[in-house]
This record gives sequence, structure tokens and C-alpha cells, in this order.
Amino acid sequence: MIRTEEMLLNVGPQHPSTHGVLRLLVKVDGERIVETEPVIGYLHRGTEKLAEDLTYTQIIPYTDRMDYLSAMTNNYAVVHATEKLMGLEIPERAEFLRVIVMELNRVASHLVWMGTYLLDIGAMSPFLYAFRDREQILDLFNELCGARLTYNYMRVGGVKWDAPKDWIGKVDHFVSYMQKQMKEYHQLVTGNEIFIQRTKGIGVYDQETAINFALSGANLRVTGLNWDLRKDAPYSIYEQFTFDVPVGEVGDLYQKYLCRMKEIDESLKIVAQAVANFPSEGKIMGKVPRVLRVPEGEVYVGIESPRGELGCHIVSKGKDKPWRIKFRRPSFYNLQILPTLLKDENLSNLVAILGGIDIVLGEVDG
Amino acid sequence: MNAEFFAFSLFSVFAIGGAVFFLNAIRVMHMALSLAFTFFSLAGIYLLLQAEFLAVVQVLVYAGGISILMIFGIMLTKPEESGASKSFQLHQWLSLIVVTGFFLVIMLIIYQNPIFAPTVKVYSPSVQSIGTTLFKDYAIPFELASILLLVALIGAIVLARKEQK
Amino acid sequence: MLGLIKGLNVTLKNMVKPKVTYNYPQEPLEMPDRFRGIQYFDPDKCIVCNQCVRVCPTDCISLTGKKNPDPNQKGKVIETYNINFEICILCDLCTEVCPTEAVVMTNNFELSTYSRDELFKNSEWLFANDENIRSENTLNPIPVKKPTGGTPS
Amino acid sequence: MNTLLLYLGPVILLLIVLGFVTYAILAERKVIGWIQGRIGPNQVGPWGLLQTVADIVKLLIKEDTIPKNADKTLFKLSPIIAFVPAFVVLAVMPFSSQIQFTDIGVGLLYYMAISSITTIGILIGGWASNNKYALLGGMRSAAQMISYEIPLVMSVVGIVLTVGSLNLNDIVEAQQKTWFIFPQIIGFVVFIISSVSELNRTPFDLPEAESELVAGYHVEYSGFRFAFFMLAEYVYIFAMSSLTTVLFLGGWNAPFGFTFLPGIVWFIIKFSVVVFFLYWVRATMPRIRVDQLMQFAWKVLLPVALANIILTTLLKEVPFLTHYY
Repeated sequence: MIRTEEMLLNVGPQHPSTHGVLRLLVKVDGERIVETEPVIGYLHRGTEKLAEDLTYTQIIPYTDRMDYLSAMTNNYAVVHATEKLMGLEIPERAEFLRVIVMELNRVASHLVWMGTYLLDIGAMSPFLYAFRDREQILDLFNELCGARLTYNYMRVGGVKWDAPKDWIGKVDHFVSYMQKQMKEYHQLVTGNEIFIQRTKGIGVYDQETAINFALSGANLRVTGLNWDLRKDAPYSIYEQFTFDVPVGEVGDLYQKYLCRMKEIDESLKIVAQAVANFPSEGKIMGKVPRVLRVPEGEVYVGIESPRGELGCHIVSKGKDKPWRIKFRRPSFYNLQILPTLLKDENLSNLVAILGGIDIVLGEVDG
Repeated sequence: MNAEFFAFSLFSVFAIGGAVFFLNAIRVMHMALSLAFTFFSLAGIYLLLQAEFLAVVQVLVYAGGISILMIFGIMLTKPEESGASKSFQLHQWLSLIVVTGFFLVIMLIIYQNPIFAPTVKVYSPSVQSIGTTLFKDYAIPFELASILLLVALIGAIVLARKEQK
Repeated sequence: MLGLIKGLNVTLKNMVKPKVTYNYPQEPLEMPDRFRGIQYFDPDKCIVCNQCVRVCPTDCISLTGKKNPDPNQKGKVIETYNINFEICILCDLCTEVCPTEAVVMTNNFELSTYSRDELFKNSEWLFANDENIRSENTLNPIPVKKPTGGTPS
Repeated sequence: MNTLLLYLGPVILLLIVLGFVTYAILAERKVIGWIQGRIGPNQVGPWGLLQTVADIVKLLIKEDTIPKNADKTLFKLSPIIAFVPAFVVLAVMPFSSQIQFTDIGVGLLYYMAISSITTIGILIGGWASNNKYALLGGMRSAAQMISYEIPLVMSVVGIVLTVGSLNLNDIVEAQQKTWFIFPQIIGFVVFIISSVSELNRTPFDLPEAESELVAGYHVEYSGFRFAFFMLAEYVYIFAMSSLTTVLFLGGWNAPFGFTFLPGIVWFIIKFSVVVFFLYWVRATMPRIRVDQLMQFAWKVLLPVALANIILTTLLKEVPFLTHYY
């Protein structure tokens, strides 16, 4: 009886396509994957534990480093939870600035995903095009808050900086530029037969599985469920804007790609509306006491980060530091489905499926 | 002439050396590589005999064949399989006798065959003449041989399919 | 096949577009005014209020004060002021809380060194780091009494 | 004098090929850089001209590492087995009507046969490294190169039928009026796809797929041995582009009777176009998956190539077109 030998392949933590330091113990039979075991924690810094010893303002720079591709959203999660617990009023101008930066950050994050995903699949140029366009967003952020990745922009009660002169105009200009670029991406990638071959019908899962694995974000919407916290549990001023939530039909990689590309379009729409209705003046900080003492109680807020539901659960004992803080980190939850998806797949699909989940290891490991 | 003789000696040594290595190697990959050496040296000897087509086809067929052999060798053998099975003394003597007998018979046939008489003219077939011979003069045997190979191929597939179930 | 040809067309078009890379080490990069580089520290302005030390999330600032040598003045003056730049995350909180703009951000970001020891910046180094100082820093200055006098001599 | 040339010629060719490889790598990086909005290497030498030289020097002075559990003999042997055929195939290439080393009757088959020996080198390298990624890369490479050799050979049968010879010189001579790219357009498409695959380049760069197999079969190689693999790859680009030029683009023949330029110049121009096309494709395409690759070879390319042969034989009998076939 002829039999092939199973082989244990150690993918990562030093591997070009694990998007950081994820390690996968893959059992392969030829090129077919028998079993996968993700090993996480190589980037664990204990953000939640550290936060117990930090004041609410000091936590904000730490959240920058969780999902470092969309630091603005993380900032917002923690300040929003704190504000909710304290019952603070946020000035309108600050809310507009928050929405603009969060949506731009979503665009930047999806661009990174698109670029790196195409790189995983083997196309080189889309990666650099995506980074070229993302660079413009980073430049805008650099001008706004003085950093390109770890923004530390939001504060409990408002935002740190007002928009500099002409900044809003630059954002507006960027939106129209990006809308033009999207066409180019579609020409380059969306219709590419090899890309379609690599992604269509790969890594399929249905809605029930997605819900059972607590997936969120594009990973959930791709199965056809219209679930976007910006619509379903509105926060900030998202109710003022009109936008669609792109959903897929079958949960395959190609639909995920389309979903995220459409999300970029929708985000640009929101930014365009926010820029058009941007209040000409107003304060950027609400009335906040000098020392933040959060009343006793607990609060959970969930917001829609580019990767899914980013939750922040704060338990306060009335001190200036949280008694316990917990982040529901979407990448961590989304990663759980990986071993199920990889079973009996071809080894070449490993990177495609892993990339499709869109994890950020800073967030997975926390 | 001198260069030709030199090339012939080189190819012969490689061919025989490859065969000897093949017999002595323990790991499958070494064996396959020695086999490749033998075959490619033979191709070189064909080239010296002006049988260009034959030489090239020899390389073309066996380069692929040996790669496949290597793949099967890798996939179907365990990495640390030492073939150190001590054979009996008697066995070795017996093989020596049989091999010597075989060699003598072959030499006898070669020297009795009129084709290999030293007076024969070197005849270098062109691709065209090979084609004419194969597809005109010997068309039916050629087709029969290919059908035989096809049958073997399909048979192998059928056998492999059954085993999966 | 059509998609592939479209893609080839896009890459060919991009080939003649202007290049977007910076000639960075040869030409210095201009950062916007708000950029957060390494801090500048002005000992004369410091009132030793310790707020920056308290707000720093990574505890990288340490300072000591001493009594004002001028007996007529109340309060303290700074004696040592150190930033351990190995662990500073440039979060900008120290400049935000500083009521007197004694510690402010600069645009200098080329900070790599060959030794970790060099990353320990003392007040002399920080005071000498007086180029490209950011123009807007403290957002919520507390109305404090300006330390009167303290003639620099 | 003639004997001297006989021994000196290959040395000169080797130097030319090495020079080509040096600047092909630079050109590749430049072209891909431009496509991606970058300017490519520009630090070493004027306009980055010495970049590859610097890279090679770096590779030469690098520590030569051999993994502890590697099969040392084969590990050392495999770069040689991979490289030598790459250079040997150039012997039959007619660069112009004068510049050619040997003119053997079965030149086309010779190219196909010798180039397939490289597979053995790659497979052995992958196996001898005793690394799983390298092994997977080697296995993929063997499977891919064997599969794509068949459509590659089949796609040129149409030309062989038309010319009635396997000799590359005869093939070029036959293209004085029409290049074979026009009557043999189907064959050309199949040939280009298979040749990109034989070269292990994007979209068929599975043996060294960076994002999956890290670097594939040469993951454990460093320094000079790695340089040999790279050299083999780029010499094959040289060889394959030359072959494409000879088979489909009329070799040294001048188009439209523009004979004021010598044949070798026309050859270089056509050759450069083919090389640029390879770079361009590399900058655009994603990588195809390994099973799709095999399916594509056996289910699409091979039938198409066979159909092309039948079509050629049929058209050969059509009164008007027989001139072209």
C-alpha cells in the first residue's frame, strides 16, 4: 500500500505572509493541509493589564499600538467608553473631526489590506500603489496630529488638535483623488483572471458559521449579513450621514475583497459628506474636569473598526484609573475560524485565506 | 580525432561511474542522480556517433523521467532508510558468475553481428529519415507500441483509482 | 484574458507617471509643524510642577528640583531633567500638560544611535536641541503665576 | 586562428551573458520600479549602474553556509547542475547569420532537452537543503517544469511543420517574408505562457513563491551558491528571449526591409522587447495557484497546442495560405 508521509510545517513567526509574528503549525500531506494550529502571543504586551495602572488619558497612546493600522478607531473606542461612563457632551466640531479621521483611517487600513493581500497572492505592484495612496492619508494625519501611525489624537471630551488651515480642503481633494484611484485598482485587480481564480470560491463559509465564530466586520458581512455598528448601534454622529453597508453573497475571498473595496467607497462618501457639512467654528474639547475621575460603574461600547467590532469594556471603581479594562479585539476573534477554513485546503491557499481574514498581530496578541 | 577519443573516454567513464555509484549509493536521490549521469553520458556517446536526434531525445526523455523518479523517491521513502542489509557471501559469488556469463554472451553477440564489423560505414540518420522510417516503413509496429503504452497508462490509472477507495 | 490586458495597461500607464519616492537621506524630509519629534526642554521656564512626570505613560521622564537659590523667590528650580528615550513613545502628553511650555516638541526625528546609553537624554542635551521647535504646544495652559524674576545669570 | 576562436568564442559569450545578466537584473529593478512609482536602484554608481556589481560582490564575500543536516555533496553540486545547462543551450542560438557556435540539425530539440536538465538541479537543491520549504519548492518546480515542457514543445511543432526542419537557422531563414508570430499566433501565445512558466517567473513563480514558500528551493542557499541559482535564472531569460526572437520574431531578419541596420542589431532590439515584456508581466500579475497551474497546462495549453498543430497541417493544404505555412 502506497502512502504519502505527513509533514509538519512551521509557518512563522518569521514568514513573509503571516503579517507579523503569527505562527502556524501546519500538518501537510503533500500540499494538502490536514491540520492547522495557530500559535499567538509573540507580540503580547498586556495592554489591558497595563491600562489598569494608567489614567484614562494615558491609556490612549497604548491603544494606538493595538491595531496599528487604524489607531484612530482604537483611540475612539477608549475615549468613547470613558465619555459614555462619564456622560460627557462632545462638541460637534470634535465629532466631525473624529468621523473624518476614523473614516480616512478605515480607507488607509483597507488599502494596506488590499496591498498586502495582493502581495500574498503574488502581485507586486498593487502593494506599492496602495501604499502610495495611503501615504497621502498618513501625510494628512501627520499634519493634523503630528504622527503618521501612532496618532494619540483623541482625548476624553474631544480631540487634541483642531484642523490646521486648509486641512479640510486637502481632505476634500484627497477624496476626489482616491475615488479616481479606485477605478485604477478595479482595472488592475478586480477583473484580473488570475486573481479571480485565486480567490473565487476559496475559503467559503456560511452565515451561521460566521456568527458562531463571532466574526465581525467584512468577515461577517461577506456572508450576506448586514451588520455594521455604524448603522445598527450608531455612535458619534454617523446617523447624520447616508452610506450603504456593502454585503457579499457567498463568503469567499473574492467577495471579501469586493466588500472591502466597496467599504473604501462608502468611507470616502462619508468623508465627503463630513467635509461638506464641517462646522466652520466651534470648540474641539468639551467641558472636562482637570483630573478625570470616572464614576463607579461599567460600560461596554462596540464600534466598527476596519476589522470588525472593536469593543471596549471599562469597569470603574470611581478612581482616576480603570479597575479593569477589556478590549474586544476583532482580529483576535476573526482569527479563530482559521483552522476550520484551512482544513483540507491546498497549501497555496493558506496565505490567501489567512490574508483574507485581515488580522493585525498587534491586535490579536493585545 | 584526439578530442573525440578524449570525449569518448570521458563519457564512458561517466557512464560506467554513474552505474557503479548507482549500485553503491544508499539514498534514493544519490541513486537517481547517478542514473542521470549514466543516461546523459550515453547521450554524449550517441552524439559522438552522430546520432544527434537520438542523443537529444535521450536527454529530453530522461531529464523528465529522472525528475519524476526523484519525486517518487522523496515521497515514497522514509528519510532515514538505511539499506544496510548484509547479503550472503554465496549470493555475491552467484551474482558475479551470472554477470560474467551475461557479459560474455553479450560480447559474443556483438562480435558475431555483421553490423558491428569494423568495415561498416558511419551512417548518420537525419531527422527526416528517422521520421520516414518510423511513420512509413514501420508505421504499424510503431502504432502498436504506442497503443501498448496507452493501455499500460490507463491500466495504471485504473489501479490507482481503485486503491483510493 | 481581458482583465490581464487591462492590468498590463494600468501598469504601463503608471510607468510614465511621475515618481513618488523621496530622495530622503540626501534631501531632508520636511515634517509639518505639529510633528512630534524629540523634546526640547527649557530649564528656565520649568517650575518643577512634576506634571510631565506624572502624565508620562511609560515613566521615561525623571526630574529633580532644588530650592530656588534666590532667597527672595518662592518655589523650586529644576536641577536635573532626564528623558529616557529608549522607552519614550512620543505620545506628546508631557508637552500637553506642561503649563509653561518648558518642555515642547521639535521636528527632529533622526534619533538613531549606536549605543543605548546615548538615548538617555539629560537637560543639557534637551536644551541644546533647539531647532525646529513646534510653534503650538500646550493646549490647556493653566493660569499660573509666572515665576517672577529668576534672573538668568 | 580558427582553433583559437573555437576556444575563445564560448568565453566571450560567457562574458557577454554575464554582462547581460548584470544589467538585466538592474533593468528589471528599474523597470519594475518605474511601474510602481519608484526610481529603482540609484545609489551605487551613476544611475545605479553598479548596483548589481555591488550585489554580486556582496554575495561573493558572504559566508558560505551549509545547513548541518544537509546532504553536503548534493547541496554543493546542485547549483552547478542548475547553471551549466542554462549556458550550454546558448550554443545553438543563432544570434545573427554569422554569430552562432554550432549549427546542429536538431537545434530546437536540443534547447528543449538541455534546458530540462536544470529541473534536476533545482529538485536536488531543494531536497539536499533538508528544509521543508525548499523541498516543497523543488517538488513544485519539477512538476511545473515537466508539465510545461510539453506545451512548450507542442507549440513550436507548428513552426517545425511549416519549415520542415528543426534547425534554428532554417527557421530564421524561413521568416524572411513573414514572421511566425502572425501565422502561428496561437502557437505564440502558448509558447509565451509556457516559456514564462519554464522561467519560473510571475505569474508562474511557484517554486520560489515568496509569500508561500519563503524562497522555495534556494531558501537555504547563501552567497555564491545562491548567486549561481540566480545566474541560471537570468541566463535562462537570455536564452528564452533569444529563442522567442528566433522562433517567432524573425531572428535577425529586418522588418519591412529595413536592412540598413545589421542583423545583430535587429536581433538585440527584438530580444529586448521580449525581455521587457517579461518584466512587465512580472510587475502586473498575481501568482497562479499550484493546482491551477497544472490544470492550466494539461487542460488548456496542451489541447490548444494540439489544435494549433492540426490547424497548421490543415492550412498547409489550403491553396492560398500554403504560402504562409
